Amino acid sequence: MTIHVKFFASMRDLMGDDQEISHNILEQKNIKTVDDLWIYCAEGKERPNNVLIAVNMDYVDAQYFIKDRDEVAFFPPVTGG
Amino acid sequence: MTIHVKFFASMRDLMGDDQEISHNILEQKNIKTVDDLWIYCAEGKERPNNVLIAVNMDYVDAQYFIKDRDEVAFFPPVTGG
Amino acid sequence: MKVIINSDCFDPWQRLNQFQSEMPDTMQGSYGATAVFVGTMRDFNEGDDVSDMFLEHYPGMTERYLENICLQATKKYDLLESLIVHRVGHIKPNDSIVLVAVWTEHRKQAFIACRDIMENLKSKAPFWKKEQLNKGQIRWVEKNTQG
Amino acid sequence: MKVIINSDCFDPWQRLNQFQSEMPDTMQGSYGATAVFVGTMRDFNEGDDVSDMFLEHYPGMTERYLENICLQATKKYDLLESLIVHRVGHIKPNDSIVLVAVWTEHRKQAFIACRDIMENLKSKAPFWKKEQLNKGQIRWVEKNTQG
Repeated sequence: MTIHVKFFASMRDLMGDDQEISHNILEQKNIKTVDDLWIYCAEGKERPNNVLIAVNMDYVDAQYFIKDRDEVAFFPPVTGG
Repeated sequence: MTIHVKFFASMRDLMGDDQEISHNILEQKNIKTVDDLWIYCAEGKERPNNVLIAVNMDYVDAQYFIKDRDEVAFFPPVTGG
Repeated sequence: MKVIINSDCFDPWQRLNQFQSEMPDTMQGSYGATAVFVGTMRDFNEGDDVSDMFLEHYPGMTERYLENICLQATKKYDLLESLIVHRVGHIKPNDSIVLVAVWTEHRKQAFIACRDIMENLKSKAPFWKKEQLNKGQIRWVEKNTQG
Repeated sequence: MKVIINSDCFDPWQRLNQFQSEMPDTMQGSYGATAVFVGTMRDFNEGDDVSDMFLEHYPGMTERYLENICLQATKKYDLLESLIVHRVGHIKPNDSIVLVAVWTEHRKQAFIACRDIMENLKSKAPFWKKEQLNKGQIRWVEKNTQG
């Protein structure tokens, strides 16, 4: 399946180059949840406690099951307004 | 003593012509409080329960002691804003 | 801190624009929050169509109370600036009646102060509304809506 | 109901003037209360002088969340109209960052709705502030002040 992954703000700084990338994930990799996806993308970097996750622009938690063509975003607490 | 009395809004309608008047009150009339003053001015009209009173532009209650040259105002609940 | 009693129609946004543009340079970059309330005359009140309003006030006492209300809020909520404009006299539906604006460092104080000033104004400042109904009747507004 | 993401500097009072003047005739005389909040960039944050800011957002999700927030508030508080303008990109001290405005029949709903929208925006809408300090350092703002 193809998952589009985005990182914003300090989360992008943390990930370096991988700020916005489409991953072709082979089914046998056993990536089911957002948490699995982080581990797959983050090359050993721990997921910060306060990271927020959106799938297709809606907030979800790390146990959310991803599916083909999902857009998954990781970002720090929002600071608008 | 001379007391300047003002009536506003529906209180002025109630009092008819006496909307803004200076009363020369003889000492022997025994007018001490705002309440006494109302009775003196109102020609038998009862003081409405919700009437507000200001002496020299500060809110007071009916038991307030008036003195020479005070400006006393009677008005209904305020409805600004 | 500024209090204005206005017998002419006023545009609240223009007033705010002007007030803010006349602020001293020291205000620039100091406030992070502005909270504003504008009260506008409706063409409908207590079940009746209203065509006209007369807003009476107690000259002298009105200004005094509005200034007091602003001063108290300034101390209590650390206001950097505040503005009250209140209309008096003959008013038509859709005219602005009152403008309250406060400037603070942070938003919480701005929200609370603006509302507090409005509630104090509504309960203390000597103004009285007299409505002319479409069906001809004239009546004093007896009390304000709950805040 | 209108949500605008703005990369240019904007004047909140001018926006309000324009938005209100473009309202349909049916709005005239229907609203008695307008509550407004404006957030402005300060030149000082968390003990440091700030010279510049960059406001990042998540295009698409930001608009979606602001529209949701407005929609929810419209239902919950019977809003007659609402407007959100939010700045993104490079910002200087004294620039407006956010404008929230609501129009209702009575004041209570306006005050509560405006504050509620701001708190929801602050906690949900995907924006991130990066500050440039006078002493050269660049840092992400870690969290918003308490509302």
